[in-house]
Amino acid sequence: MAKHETPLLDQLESGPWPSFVTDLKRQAEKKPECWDILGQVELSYKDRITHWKHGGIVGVFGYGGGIVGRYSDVPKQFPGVEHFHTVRVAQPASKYYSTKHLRHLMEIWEKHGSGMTNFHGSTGDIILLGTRTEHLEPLFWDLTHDLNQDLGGSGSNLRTPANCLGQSRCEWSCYDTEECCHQLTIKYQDEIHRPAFPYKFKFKFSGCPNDCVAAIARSDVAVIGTWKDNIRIDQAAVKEYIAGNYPSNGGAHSGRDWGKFDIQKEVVDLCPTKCMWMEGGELKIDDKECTRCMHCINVMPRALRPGVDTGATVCVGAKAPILDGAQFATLIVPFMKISADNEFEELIEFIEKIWDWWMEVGKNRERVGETMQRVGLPTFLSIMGVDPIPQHVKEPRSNPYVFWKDEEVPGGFERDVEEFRRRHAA
Amino acid sequence: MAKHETPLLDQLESGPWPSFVTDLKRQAEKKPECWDILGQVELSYKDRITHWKHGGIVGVFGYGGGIVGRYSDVPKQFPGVEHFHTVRVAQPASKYYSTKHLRHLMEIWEKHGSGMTNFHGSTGDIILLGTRTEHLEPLFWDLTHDLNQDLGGSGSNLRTPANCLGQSRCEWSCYDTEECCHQLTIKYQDEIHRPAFPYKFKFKFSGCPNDCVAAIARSDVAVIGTWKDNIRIDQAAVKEYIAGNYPSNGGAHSGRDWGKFDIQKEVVDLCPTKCMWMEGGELKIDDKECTRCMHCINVMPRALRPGVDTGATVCVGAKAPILDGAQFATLIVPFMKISADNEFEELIEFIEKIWDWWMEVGKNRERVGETMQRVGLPTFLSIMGVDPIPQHVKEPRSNPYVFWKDEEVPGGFERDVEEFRRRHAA
Amino acid sequence: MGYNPDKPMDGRISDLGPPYYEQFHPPVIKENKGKWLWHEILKPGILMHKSETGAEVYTVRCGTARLMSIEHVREICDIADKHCDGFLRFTTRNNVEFMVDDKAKVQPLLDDLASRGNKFPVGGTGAGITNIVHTQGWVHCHTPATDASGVVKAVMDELFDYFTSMTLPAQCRIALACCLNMCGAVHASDIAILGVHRKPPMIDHSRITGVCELPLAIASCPLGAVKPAKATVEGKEIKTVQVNVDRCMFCGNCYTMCPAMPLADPEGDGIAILVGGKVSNSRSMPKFSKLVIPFLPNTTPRWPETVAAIKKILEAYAKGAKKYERLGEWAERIGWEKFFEECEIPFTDKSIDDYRLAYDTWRTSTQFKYTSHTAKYTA
Amino acid sequence: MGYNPDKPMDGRISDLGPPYYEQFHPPVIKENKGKWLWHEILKPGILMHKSETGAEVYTVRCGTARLMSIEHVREICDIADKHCDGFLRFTTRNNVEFMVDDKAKVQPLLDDLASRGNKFPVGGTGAGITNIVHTQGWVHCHTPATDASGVVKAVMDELFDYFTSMTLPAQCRIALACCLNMCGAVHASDIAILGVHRKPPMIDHSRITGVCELPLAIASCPLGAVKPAKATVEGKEIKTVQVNVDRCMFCGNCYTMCPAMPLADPEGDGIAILVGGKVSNSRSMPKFSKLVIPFLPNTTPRWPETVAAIKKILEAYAKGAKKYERLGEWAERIGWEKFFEECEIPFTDKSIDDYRLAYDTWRTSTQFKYTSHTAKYTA
Ligand code: SRM
Ligand code: SRM
Ligand code: SRM
Ligand code: SRM
Ligand code: SF4
Ligand code: SF4
Ligand code: SF4
Ligand code: SF4
Ligand code: SF4
Ligand code: SF4
Ligand code: SF4
Ligand code: SF4
Repeated sequence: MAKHETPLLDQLESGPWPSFVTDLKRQAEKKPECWDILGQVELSYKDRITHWKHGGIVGVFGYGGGIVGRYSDVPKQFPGVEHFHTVRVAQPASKYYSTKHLRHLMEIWEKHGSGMTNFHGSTGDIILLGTRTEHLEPLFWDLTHDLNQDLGGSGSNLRTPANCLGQSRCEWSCYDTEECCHQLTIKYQDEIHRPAFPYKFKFKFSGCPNDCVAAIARSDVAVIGTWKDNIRIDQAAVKEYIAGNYPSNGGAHSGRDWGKFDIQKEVVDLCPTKCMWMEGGELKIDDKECTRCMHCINVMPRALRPGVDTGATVCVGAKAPILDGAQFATLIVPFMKISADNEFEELIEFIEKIWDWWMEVGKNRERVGETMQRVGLPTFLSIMGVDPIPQHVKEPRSNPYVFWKDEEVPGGFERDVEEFRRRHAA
Repeated sequence: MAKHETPLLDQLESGPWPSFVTDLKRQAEKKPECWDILGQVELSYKDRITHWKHGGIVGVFGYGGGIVGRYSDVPKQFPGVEHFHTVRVAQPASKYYSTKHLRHLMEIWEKHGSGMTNFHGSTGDIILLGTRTEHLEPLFWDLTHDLNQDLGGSGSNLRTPANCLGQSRCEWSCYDTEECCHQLTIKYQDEIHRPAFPYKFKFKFSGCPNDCVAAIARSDVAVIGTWKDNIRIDQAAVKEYIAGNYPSNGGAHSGRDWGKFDIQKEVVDLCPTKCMWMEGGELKIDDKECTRCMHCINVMPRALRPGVDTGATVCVGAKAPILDGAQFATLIVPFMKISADNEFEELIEFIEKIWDWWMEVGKNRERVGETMQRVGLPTFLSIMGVDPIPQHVKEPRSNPYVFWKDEEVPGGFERDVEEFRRRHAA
Repeated sequence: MGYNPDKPMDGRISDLGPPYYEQFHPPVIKENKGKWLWHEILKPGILMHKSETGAEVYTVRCGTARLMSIEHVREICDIADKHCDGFLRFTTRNNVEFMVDDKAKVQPLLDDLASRGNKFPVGGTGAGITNIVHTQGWVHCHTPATDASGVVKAVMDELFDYFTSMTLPAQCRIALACCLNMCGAVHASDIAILGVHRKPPMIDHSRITGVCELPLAIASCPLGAVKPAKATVEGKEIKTVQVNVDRCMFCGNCYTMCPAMPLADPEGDGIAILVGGKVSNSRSMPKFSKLVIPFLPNTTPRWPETVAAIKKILEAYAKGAKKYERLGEWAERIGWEKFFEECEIPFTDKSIDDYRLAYDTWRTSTQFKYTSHTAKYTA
Repeated sequence: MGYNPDKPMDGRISDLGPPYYEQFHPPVIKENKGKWLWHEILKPGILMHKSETGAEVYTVRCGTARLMSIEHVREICDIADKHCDGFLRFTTRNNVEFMVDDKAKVQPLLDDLASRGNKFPVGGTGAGITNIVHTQGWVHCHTPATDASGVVKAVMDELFDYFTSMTLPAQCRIALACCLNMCGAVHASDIAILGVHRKPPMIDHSRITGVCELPLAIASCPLGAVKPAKATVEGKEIKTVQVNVDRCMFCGNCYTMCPAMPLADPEGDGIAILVGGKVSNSRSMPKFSKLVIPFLPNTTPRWPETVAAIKKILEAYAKGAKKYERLGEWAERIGWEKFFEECEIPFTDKSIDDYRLAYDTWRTSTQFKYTSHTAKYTA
């Protein structure tokens, strides 16, 4: 029976979408603290304001991240959520699970927590939602000993990396996103668990420019698959598309009658670089003009495939708007081999070069994208030892305010004004 | 005979383009000070540096503008250019002249100056290039008394307005640019001649969005003709274009074989809004989607014409890059009637509203476009009493940093933290 | 055994990282990794991937509330045990995916899912709406300006048919963040629901000394609106801060740095709607979402204003856009003035940028379309 | 009569403004104003405008050096008197236009012009090069980093055939400004020639006290590189300024405000090339010119490096662009990386913006073309 009346939340039980309220109530049967979750959230619905206190520094010994402390600001009314810390548990790459593993995790959480979770947090962690301080160490013990699993990141750390499912189930993945994500996560356990950075730092790995893990929008280093050779074309399949035998866009538009497939309008004309054309019933691509946007491949997955000489474009500096406004990650390395064979050596070297610099010059709470803005892209490139190329920008600068360096200008900056005056009366 | 050797400049006498060196030498026959111009410029070519001193405040009595003072920094070598002030003479609208008038002006200048001119200065004035301080008043006397002509602007003044030739010789002009330019110039003589502004201020008037006086790039108030009804189509003429009987773009491309005119490729497909199509041999335009870019009209001047319900779009705030980077003028009034019938009343009211505000808040040497940037476009609009419309921007803001005002938020900004704490334990 | 509080360091294990993913691959995935040839969405929520080995994997995607109980996770496991050899996965947008290696196994799985009420809606693929990426809201966070789970539930109930169908011009990604920190890709979503504060922080002078480092609080404000000040607390003069409310844009960064500066307020807080963002590089480059509705109130429990606004935008988009055109691509093609007109959203000065890169968004051209907004000029 | 220096205010006239334009209209212009129907460019430099009255005006456009003598102006008047009823006009780009009201009068006019050597080249219309808008340079200004008239002469000599023909994909507008003040539309030109300084100002301590207001000099620097300082001049300590040279971007604004801070230098000064700007609203909105060559030396008297660079850009454009495509539209269509490749311009970090709105120019996408610049990544 309900411990608190929740007339407002109850209204969220109807409707076709899964109801977290119904779910909470169900869990409350076994985990009475869920009544207090319901009760406090109901109060928030009534007051239209949060009832959680600001922050709270808790954690497990030796780690600077992985737990987000949280306390109720109405603990007397809802003692079950007086402490309500979340635990960020490192998710396996691509977020596949065996039921055995999941059930085990749920068992541990049943023992130590509120009974509620998030699958998953926005960064990618498994979020175990709400526990008391005294449960943290035992929970951590069980997690590591019984489940072989660890906490994820929080604080001014490397955050838990994430990836699109890549080659595991996608035909377009230009490198092994899950292997890369896993290996780098393992390599950087120390950076994930012990704050040493000016602020948070995130990696995300997408297998192709569709970017299904939104790397370019959300990660300080975004590794996005691409290729350097030509799009593979199966002309027979092209004909099937034209004939209407294969559904456009893998069937993604099948819910509406968009008329007969028109390769000219739907593929050729929508190519952003206009580097495709039809010739004698065959689809032609001038690959050196292609920017590998994926559109044509998306529309005709059975006819077109990325090239075979694959790697990734590496972009740096994405972040949410606090403080200077949101940033997408900026293209820094146009093409990089991403391979387990050399243990992702190039990428690792690249990342560590960023860190070495940013840990030195980054201000407190300054994301690397902001540091880049502060010093300017040319300076960042030179620090990274990356030659400036036009691919780094959408367009060249339109203001004339170039910083020349003393050594670049014949004769240097030092001049003698008196000598000048002898030739130019004042 | 040459007073100075000019081996470097002499090399600019050959070649098909008119040579200012040859011209200077010719003038030097009658005006020996031209030898000193040649001599000093030759020295600059040798030294690769200017030989003019910084500034020099000279002028005619009662005016704060119109003369730019200039002195040589090597006066002993080139006494003829020791003083070398320029005189900015207000040009007639559209820059038509009678030879009678021009000859008269030349006579005056022969009497008082170096013999060299610019037709015209970048702002639009006639520039009389180089005279001595003692000549300024006599020259001004002759100009006003004999020629009925005045000086233009310089300094922190309204600068000499300028216009495209408009209805005088162009079929596209949506208002009478020369009349408007002239009337406003006359009205604001005081603002042109006596500095009262934080910095310079410029008007330019173009008859249509082709903007042949580059108003949007160079003027604090750019008045650019447009229309609000439909493009006039002469379908018979459209057919002539298709048949190849009329040259595309008024013959502007006739120097090269671009192949047969293709209305689809050259007009319909290049329309930025894609609001045109061919139907039964006729050209159709969905005018409410048209942004009046002029392209189709430019390409088929005998078939298409601007509408008949005409006026202007008024944009504010263009400037060169010093200091914050260049600015184009920003659309503020989408459509304004520009008519001599009501003495350009609406425009005048608009301009004076800007001035009233800018003269109060503009910082020293701050162009109005910079003031707009400093206070923000929303504030500028509210000061101007202009309702914000989506036409003011290319796109809505992408950051979430909205400034709300106290009175916009129920309950206002004032709150009681103690009352808050009673509901939210700290 | 287990944790022994008396000897906390004994037998301690750390820095294990996540378990190796491969052990969680269903057999058909493990065997065909890197060999996939093409895919097809058979029905909304049902994907088929074909391997060069001839193998096929059928994926059934189900919506979740993301906020889920142990019981619910166990139910997911039950389903996976019954139909999928004990494997499953979650997507990057918090849907759960059940995979089977044979077409024949799909229908029984679907039947099972359908039998469980509204818990496992099948959909979220192709040209439709998928799950709303969202954050904590009033369920867990200290800085929200709105709730997360409740708003998502209300919106998804209304848009449910778009989840279970593929009738939109393109995929349309909705995201919610409960404050300007934007935990998620709200800044790059087709439709973004953003919790916003509208009142400047209060200063809790009686607590500030204990809980804040004043220099950090002062430095935290991007607009320099937080200034050093003095106040009298219980008769004693203390060092504290004050806020120049005219310069405050309610970003909440000061509160993040200093608990004694709370912003949240029932009347002040609510939701802004941003639209037109995208992440993929398909056709056009990634785009930021743009603010089109500056404020809608927190009308609990179902946020009817927010739901209606989103529905309206979505329907205008569905009607106006061309096949493959993302919402932002549509708005740019027709022009933002037309976007506001088509969606019947009143335009306000709040949509005009006045932050750091504002100038680049001003319209420096005579190119525009006449709309209702210009009616008074053309009357 | 005339000016009497003893009684300067006697009979003084002021604020007359310019003479009324109408008196200068040739008859055919006056009669047909507002009645023009269409135009045609009959040959390069020769325009015909047709009026609804049936009247026609034939305009012959001639290049000028802009910097012209009284003698030259009188020669222009002679021509106009002979052929054009004593009227003429100048264009917004410093060409002179002779108008006649009958086709039969065109050829005699052309013959006359041709007889005068290189003084009156006919052209500057349509899809070609017209006169280079430019500024004073070493002929009159105190802040130039290059000359104006000489560079223009050298460039126009080389591009002359483009002035007298209409073979380009679209009009291509070249402008020159001799310093960053950019007196002209250099910031919005297809090709812009810009004088640039590259050495920080010297401080003339011995003169600064007399000629500068120090606070204004300090405030003038957009980057705060000018700081108060002290110096010893003839044994006396004076207040002066110093420049943090690492923060100086050579804009020259301090020199504009303070004559004791000269920048110009024979080695430091030279020319930057910017391209891709446009003013018209035709097809695309107005665009700023973009810096593609940061520096070319002042090789007097004919600036061969500058001339060659412009020629190369122009030829690549002429070859690559489509009919009607302005230079900037072409560069955007093919991508700036291709622009640099096609024009064989080495790319340097100087083309990467690091000023106030820089972020908006960074490439935040995976979309790019492989070019020679990426060769080392794909080797
Ligand atoms: C739990 C989670 C939201 C969720 O419901 O999923 C979350 C929750 C918080 N985020 Fe976040 N962020 C979460 C993913 C993100 C993401 C998305 C991502 O990582 O891909 C972003 C945007 C990307 C980025 O990093 O820019 C994000 C951008 C922020 C920011 C703004 C950072 C910025 O540079 O602009 C803050 C503010 C801060 O750091 O002080 C923040 C701060 C916070 C804090 C710690 C609140 C605070 O003021 O310190 C939140 C704790 C909430 C709580 O009570 O548990 N969170 N946060 C996500 C982490 C779960 C996980 O580990 O999987
Ligand atoms: C003569 C002229 C160039 C020419 O050769 O044609 C000219 C010459 C000077 N300009 Fe200019 N400007 C001239 C048109 C322009 C234009 C073009 C226009 O008006 O359409 C611009 C760009 C548009 C604009 O106003 O932004 C222009 C933008 C500047 C600037 C930068 C202003 C800014 O806000 O960024 C300065 C610097 C200043 O004011 O201190 C400047 C300053 C100067 C000064 C006064 C030099 C100075 O540092 O004080 C030059 C005097 C040169 C001399 O020795 O005679 N001049 N100046 C033009 C005026 C002639 C005329 O009246 O017709
Ligand atoms: C399962 C998942 C990856 C994962 O590791 O979990 C995934 C899987 C696929 N994505 Fe994705 N995408 C997934 C999140 C994303 C995201 C990230 C996001 O939304 O946060 C994006 C970027 C969104 C954006 O641009 O704002 C994304 C942008 C795409 C696109 C680009 C579409 C476009 O035109 O812009 C494609 C191509 C397409 O659909 O034609 C694509 C295509 C695909 C394909 C067809 C790839 C394949 O061949 O298997 C997969 C099935 C598509 C479908 O469901 O319709 N996927 N996809 C993610 C499912 C999320 C969900 O539950 O709904
Ligand atoms: C005479 C003049 C106006 C004046 O008051 O003096 C003028 C006259 C004409 N312009 Fe212009 N334009 C004149 C400067 C301009 C400028 C200003 C500038 O260059 O500084 C521009 C803006 C340049 C820019 O966009 O950067 C300009 C952009 C145009 C355009 C737009 C072309 C485009 O596609 O972007 C057209 C339409 C066309 O050519 O198709 C046009 C068209 C015309 C027409 C055809 C208008 C007409 O029907 O009579 C005139 C003859 C064009 C020709 O010469 O090919 N005019 N025209 C100016 C001649 C300058 C010169 O001597 O060369
Ligand atoms: S990002 Fe590319 S490779 Fe990864 S899942 Fe999406 S479409 Fe497949
Ligand atoms: S991937 Fe994109 S750019 Fe390349 S051919 Fe296909 S549609 Fe064109
Ligand atoms: S701006 Fe328009 S009206 Fe004026 S001359 Fe140019 S084309 Fe004609
Ligand atoms: S004026 Fe421009 S936008 Fe309008 S129909 Fe013509 S080409 Fe299209
Ligand atoms: S968006 Fe803001 S309120 Fe929501 S979880 Fe993130 S930090 Fe908390
Ligand atoms: S909310 Fe943001 S803008 Fe307002 S005072 Fe705090 S930090 Fe400054
Ligand atoms: S551009 Fe600079 S140097 Fe040239 S005239 Fe203008 S102010 Fe003088
Ligand atoms: S040249 Fe410009 S940047 Fe350099 S010190 Fe002077 S004002 Fe500052």
